[in-house]
Amino acid sequence: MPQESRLALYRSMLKIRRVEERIQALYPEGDMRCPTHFSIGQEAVAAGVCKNLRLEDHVISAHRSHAHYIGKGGNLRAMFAELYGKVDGCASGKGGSMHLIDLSVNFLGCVPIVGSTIPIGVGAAFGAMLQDHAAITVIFFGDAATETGVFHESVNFAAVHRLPVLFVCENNLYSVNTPLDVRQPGNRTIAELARGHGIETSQHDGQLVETVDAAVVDALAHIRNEGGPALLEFITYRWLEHCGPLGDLHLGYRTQAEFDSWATRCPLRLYRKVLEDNRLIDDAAHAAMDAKVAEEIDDAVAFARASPFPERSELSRHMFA
Amino acid sequence: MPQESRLALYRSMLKIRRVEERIQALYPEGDMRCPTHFSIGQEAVAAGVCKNLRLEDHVISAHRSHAHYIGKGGNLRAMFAELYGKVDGCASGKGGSMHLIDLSVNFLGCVPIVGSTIPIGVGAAFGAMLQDHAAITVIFFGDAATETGVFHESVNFAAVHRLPVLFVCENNLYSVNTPLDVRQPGNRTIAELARGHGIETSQHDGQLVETVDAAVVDALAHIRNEGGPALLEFITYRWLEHCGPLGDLHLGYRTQAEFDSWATRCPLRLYRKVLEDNRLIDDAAHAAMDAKVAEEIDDAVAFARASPFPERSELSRHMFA
Amino acid sequence: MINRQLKFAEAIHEAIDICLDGDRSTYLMGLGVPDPIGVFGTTKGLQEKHGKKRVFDMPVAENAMTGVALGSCLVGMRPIMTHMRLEFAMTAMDQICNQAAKWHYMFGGQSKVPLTIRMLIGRGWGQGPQHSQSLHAWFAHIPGLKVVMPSTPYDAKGLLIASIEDDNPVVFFEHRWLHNIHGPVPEGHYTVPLGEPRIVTEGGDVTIVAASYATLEAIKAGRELEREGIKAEIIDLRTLVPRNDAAILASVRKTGRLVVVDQGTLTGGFAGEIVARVTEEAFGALKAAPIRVALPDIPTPTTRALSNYYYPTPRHIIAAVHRTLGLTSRDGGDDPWAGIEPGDKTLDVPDKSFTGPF
Amino acid sequence: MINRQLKFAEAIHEAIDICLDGDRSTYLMGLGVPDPIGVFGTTKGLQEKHGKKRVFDMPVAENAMTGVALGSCLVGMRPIMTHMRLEFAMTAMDQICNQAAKWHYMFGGQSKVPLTIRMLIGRGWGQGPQHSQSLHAWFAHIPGLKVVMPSTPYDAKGLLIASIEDDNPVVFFEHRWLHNIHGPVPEGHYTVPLGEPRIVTEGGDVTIVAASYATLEAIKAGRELEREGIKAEIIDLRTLVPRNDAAILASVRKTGRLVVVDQGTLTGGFAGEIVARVTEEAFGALKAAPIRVALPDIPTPTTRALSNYYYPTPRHIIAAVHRTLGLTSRDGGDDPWAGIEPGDKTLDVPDKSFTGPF
Ligand SMILES: Cc1ncc(C[n+]2csc(CCOP(=O)(O)OP(=O)(O)O)c2C)c(N)n1
Ligand SMILES: Cc1ncc(C[n+]2csc(CCOP(=O)(O)OP(=O)(O)O)c2C)c(N)n1
Ligand SMILES: [Mg+2]
Ligand SMILES: [Mg+2]
Repeated sequence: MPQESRLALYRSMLKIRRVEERIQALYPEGDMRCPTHFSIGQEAVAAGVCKNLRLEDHVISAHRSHAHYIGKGGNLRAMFAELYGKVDGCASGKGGSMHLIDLSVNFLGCVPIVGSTIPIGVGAAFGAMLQDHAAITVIFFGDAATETGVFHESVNFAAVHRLPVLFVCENNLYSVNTPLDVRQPGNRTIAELARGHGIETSQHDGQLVETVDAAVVDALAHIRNEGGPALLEFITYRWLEHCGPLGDLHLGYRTQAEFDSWATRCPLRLYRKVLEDNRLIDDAAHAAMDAKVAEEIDDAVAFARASPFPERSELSRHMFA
Repeated sequence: MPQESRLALYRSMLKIRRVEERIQALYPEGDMRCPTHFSIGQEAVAAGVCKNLRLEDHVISAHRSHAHYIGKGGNLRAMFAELYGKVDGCASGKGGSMHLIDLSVNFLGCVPIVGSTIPIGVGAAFGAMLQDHAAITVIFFGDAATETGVFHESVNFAAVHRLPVLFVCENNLYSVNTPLDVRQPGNRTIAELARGHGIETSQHDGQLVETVDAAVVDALAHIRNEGGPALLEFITYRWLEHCGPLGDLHLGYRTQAEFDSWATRCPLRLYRKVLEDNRLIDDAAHAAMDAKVAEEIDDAVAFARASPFPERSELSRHMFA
Repeated sequence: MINRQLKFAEAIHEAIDICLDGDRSTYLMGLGVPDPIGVFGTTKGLQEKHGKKRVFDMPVAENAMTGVALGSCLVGMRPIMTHMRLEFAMTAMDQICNQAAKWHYMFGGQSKVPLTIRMLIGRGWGQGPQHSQSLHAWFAHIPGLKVVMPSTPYDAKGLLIASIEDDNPVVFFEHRWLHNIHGPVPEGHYTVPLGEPRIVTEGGDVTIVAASYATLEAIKAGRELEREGIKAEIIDLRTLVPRNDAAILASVRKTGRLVVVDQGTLTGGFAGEIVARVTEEAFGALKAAPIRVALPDIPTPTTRALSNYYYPTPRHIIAAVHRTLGLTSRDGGDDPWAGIEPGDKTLDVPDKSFTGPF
Repeated sequence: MINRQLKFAEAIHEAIDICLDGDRSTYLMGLGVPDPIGVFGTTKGLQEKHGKKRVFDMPVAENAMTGVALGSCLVGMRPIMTHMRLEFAMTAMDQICNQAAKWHYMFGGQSKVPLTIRMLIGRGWGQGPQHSQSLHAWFAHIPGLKVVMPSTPYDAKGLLIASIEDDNPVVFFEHRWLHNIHGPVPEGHYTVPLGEPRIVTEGGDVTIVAASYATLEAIKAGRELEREGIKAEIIDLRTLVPRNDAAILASVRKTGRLVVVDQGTLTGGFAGEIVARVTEEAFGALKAAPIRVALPDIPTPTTRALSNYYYPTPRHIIAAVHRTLGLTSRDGGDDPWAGIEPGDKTLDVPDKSFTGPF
């Protein structure tokens, strides 16, 4: 991989991480008054997938969507303004963290009903195909979404019509505080489950961003060459509580040992090591990169804070097109 | 297989066929005023499955359910009375052909919303398991039901809890007048689709009743010994229109040639030949068997016709338990 | 005066055909849409004419397919979905009511969802508990959806074109017993604006509000009432949302009496909404208690012996009018069911040509 | 006088615990039911006490799991399902409304479905369009379902036990802003019968009907009105279906004035049903137009700057009462929103202890 691509991959992860850390820091002030789901620990998937997308490709996500929005190049100011409920938010404040959107980069939206954006993403691909567009649609969702019927209905339709859809499942082993084994049988992977539909699927380590990248390159090639959808399952791990900025080990639904084993496999740390070993980055370069990211975030937060609240008349606006 | 079992298998198919032929003959009189879905051509599945069930095992079905009701031993008088909308109907006239029920033989019911009885059947198995009953639940459905999300949600739950459920898919190649290929991808079978869930599945010829029987014996053994569900896909073919007593070749959605090739594979004819070749039945014995079935049907029809309509006060009865 | 007579089903067909002709982004999908029967004739031949990419069948997966339709809107398409029975779409309430209805609003107006969902309401032989519910009240209760319920071929065509051309999700109701009625229908493109009720007959004695098939029953009742010398002003809502209530309020201010006829069940039904609205807005004009004529709070029974006593008839509307005019005591009067036999074979058919079951 | 004070959430917990103790066929399932948070405390520790076979989590598959619950009823079980938000159950409308609601009736009374479905209604920080809808009107419109909406810890426990012990499907609403309120709750088993409203305060000037959280807002308004010398009779519906309207009708016959407060959106909401019913039955007693106080027909906005102007407050109820008493002109009077800042941080919390977001 070219040096610049490798650095870009890392930068993408770093930006996602730093944005979420900033939200984490600011959230307790009580001004971002919406449910907020963090991807800290899972950055490699968003970065590795989005690196391979063109502007015209569509992305759609679910409740845990910050990383995908940022990865696809969503506007940071508009994101922070949305979290603060301001009129300059990407959804004019009407959506909050669970309804991010940036149509200028073809980030189509996200919603918190588990599974619900999967058919909508398939529909975007279908609509593009009806109009002979070559856009690919990437649909991000969690392990629990594969338990919903609508996931299967959607994969089936995509398979019948051989739609250019990349289904990306971030399997972080939990749905809220519930582990996988009380929700899905242990004798098959999610990749195997989806393969039943006759589509191309595979399972990968979601902590290694170059592994993610390679899997995505293969999958996109398959979609472009063979036509028809593919599904990638990435095994990863969420560090913070299901919803909110805090840790949750005290709850006891997962062990310290389990957490630690994943924390050592932090996707940023693992990849920084690779870059360092290849002399692509050193502490100074890293600090410079970090500073630039921080600057962008500072600007976005300042913008968001300065942005006014929507006026009362906005309540009834946007009811009908 | 013992001689008596083979004759019983044939008798079961014959009874299903003759009952449906009688409905076919009577329906045009305009007194059975409810949508009616016939299984003529598909009798081997119901007969082959039900032969292996005990009284305590549960069966649940969907819109095309006559064969399953009869196969499980449902009361014929109550069935005809239900079709005539009479008070002695198995659902007091409130259900019609699409809502047959006979709890005395653990035929739990059927409904016409495609896929909807699948989780209900799984729930019956789950409820039995919670009460440490050894009953097995058989769920009959068509190929189109495997397109519904609720099918997958149900199979997943049955797999997680290793429930004693036999899913039986009668794949008759059509959903109403729509062929399989615009609904499901051609590169996988329904058995393979379900196998994605990590359960035992297989596909079989649904016209050969002893093939059905053998597959069911194996599947039930698996369910009893290993615990956990299994799915059987039987390829079969519907002779009549989707709903109603007539043929529908004039519509043109299927060809005469296709129809003919299946008509020659009539499950009754094929099996009668086997029995004749093995000298288990001859024309006289067949006629005697037929006469007995006809007698039972005559009785049921007479009973149903004589049964009164429910009174007006019945309208508000059964609203709440 | 329009001389061209079409069936309601033909008017629907023509509306879809015109929209497919007029806008390349429009497409039609639904179970059985391209099959030889063509959703009771309403979609027949459209695949042959417009091609398989624009008119097609789908898997039995109403929830996902609604999402697919919605997703295609986000990239510029204008889908029409068809459900042969409303109940099939009850698996799709998340996509219809949480997603499609709210998408425009919850993203601050950036995307639009010009999705039209046709819902057929079953009646006929033994449609029973799961093939006959008219849940228009549900959809009218979800902000973001428009709800359209025509009763004539003219309105069916004009409102369906308006619905398809509307940039918002529209739920479009077709009662099965309307498909075969005839009426004047102009050729070519025209629209009937969403939101304006239609005054079917003018009258000063009582206001009867109805929609969809219930309008036909109201008209039958109105004819009978006329013979008795009672002049009913019959108003066909045509759309539940949006809805300009000016005509209804003006009528009630004139008549002082209101009967609302609804093809859905009573409790929580849309008749209650109309009664509440009129009472709030025109209380001073009311001379007597408004009355709702609706289905009882009971699932639809299959046997005609019970469905014959389930669906209100014009006689029930007449009895309600009599009551509101004080011609009978509030609970007294003739039993509208009197003389009906359980085995009666005239009440479970829309007309003599009907051979059942759907 | 009961001295024992419990939170509403604790009352729910106790009701479930007692039912699990009392009947081996009862079980509890739902997403997060056995997790350490335990559905806002309402299910905490129940798995440890009653075992994994009777209290358990499930896949994210609300439709099938409702079917599973229903199927288990057919072999003698008595399930309780819990949905952390009503919207999650909108994927299960087929199983709830087509299957569970109708199963007893459509099979001629042979099977029963003693299924209780708890639905939590979200409010709080940015619950937004898909975590806040109170669609009680939907369920009340489906014959065969009972619909229960308590507002006090006492009723929560007594009605939940009654719901679980009822042999029919019951949809049980819990507004999130009720979970932390305190009130007297007796120990042990007791039931509050389904169908009987509760007169919260007696008064002769105006009847205020509410249910669930709206009752609390009505009570706040009532206190304020009392200071003004206006005596409101506040009636808490407690159950929408079944519902004995005698108390409401008697009250309106006394006061002649009706305000209905609803935590759902206006059009097609249950407030309209109450207004329609009262108008039909007690028209002669009404001295002024009834008024509905409900949410506007708009999806819930996420930012508090808009949700602050979305949820009606006691001031709105007071304004409605003033209007119905002729103290202000019908459309005039004070703007109940006056003085509220978009950034206000008191309106999006139930009390000071609330730290958001759920
Ligand atoms: C249909 C539905 N049911 C339940 C919920 C509540 N819920 C919100 S997020 C979530 C967990 C989803 O888990 P997963 O898909 O694995 O994504 P993750 O949160 O792990 O990223 C659940 C159950 C919901 N939003 N929608
Ligand atoms: C959810 C739903 N969508 C559509 C229908 C209409 N419908 C009734 S039967 C049927 C075909 C079902 O096909 P299949 O499951 O293969 O069974 P078959 O009729 O072939 O036995 C359809 C689509 C329905 N009943 N329910
Ligand atoms: Mg997860
Ligand atoms: Mg089939």
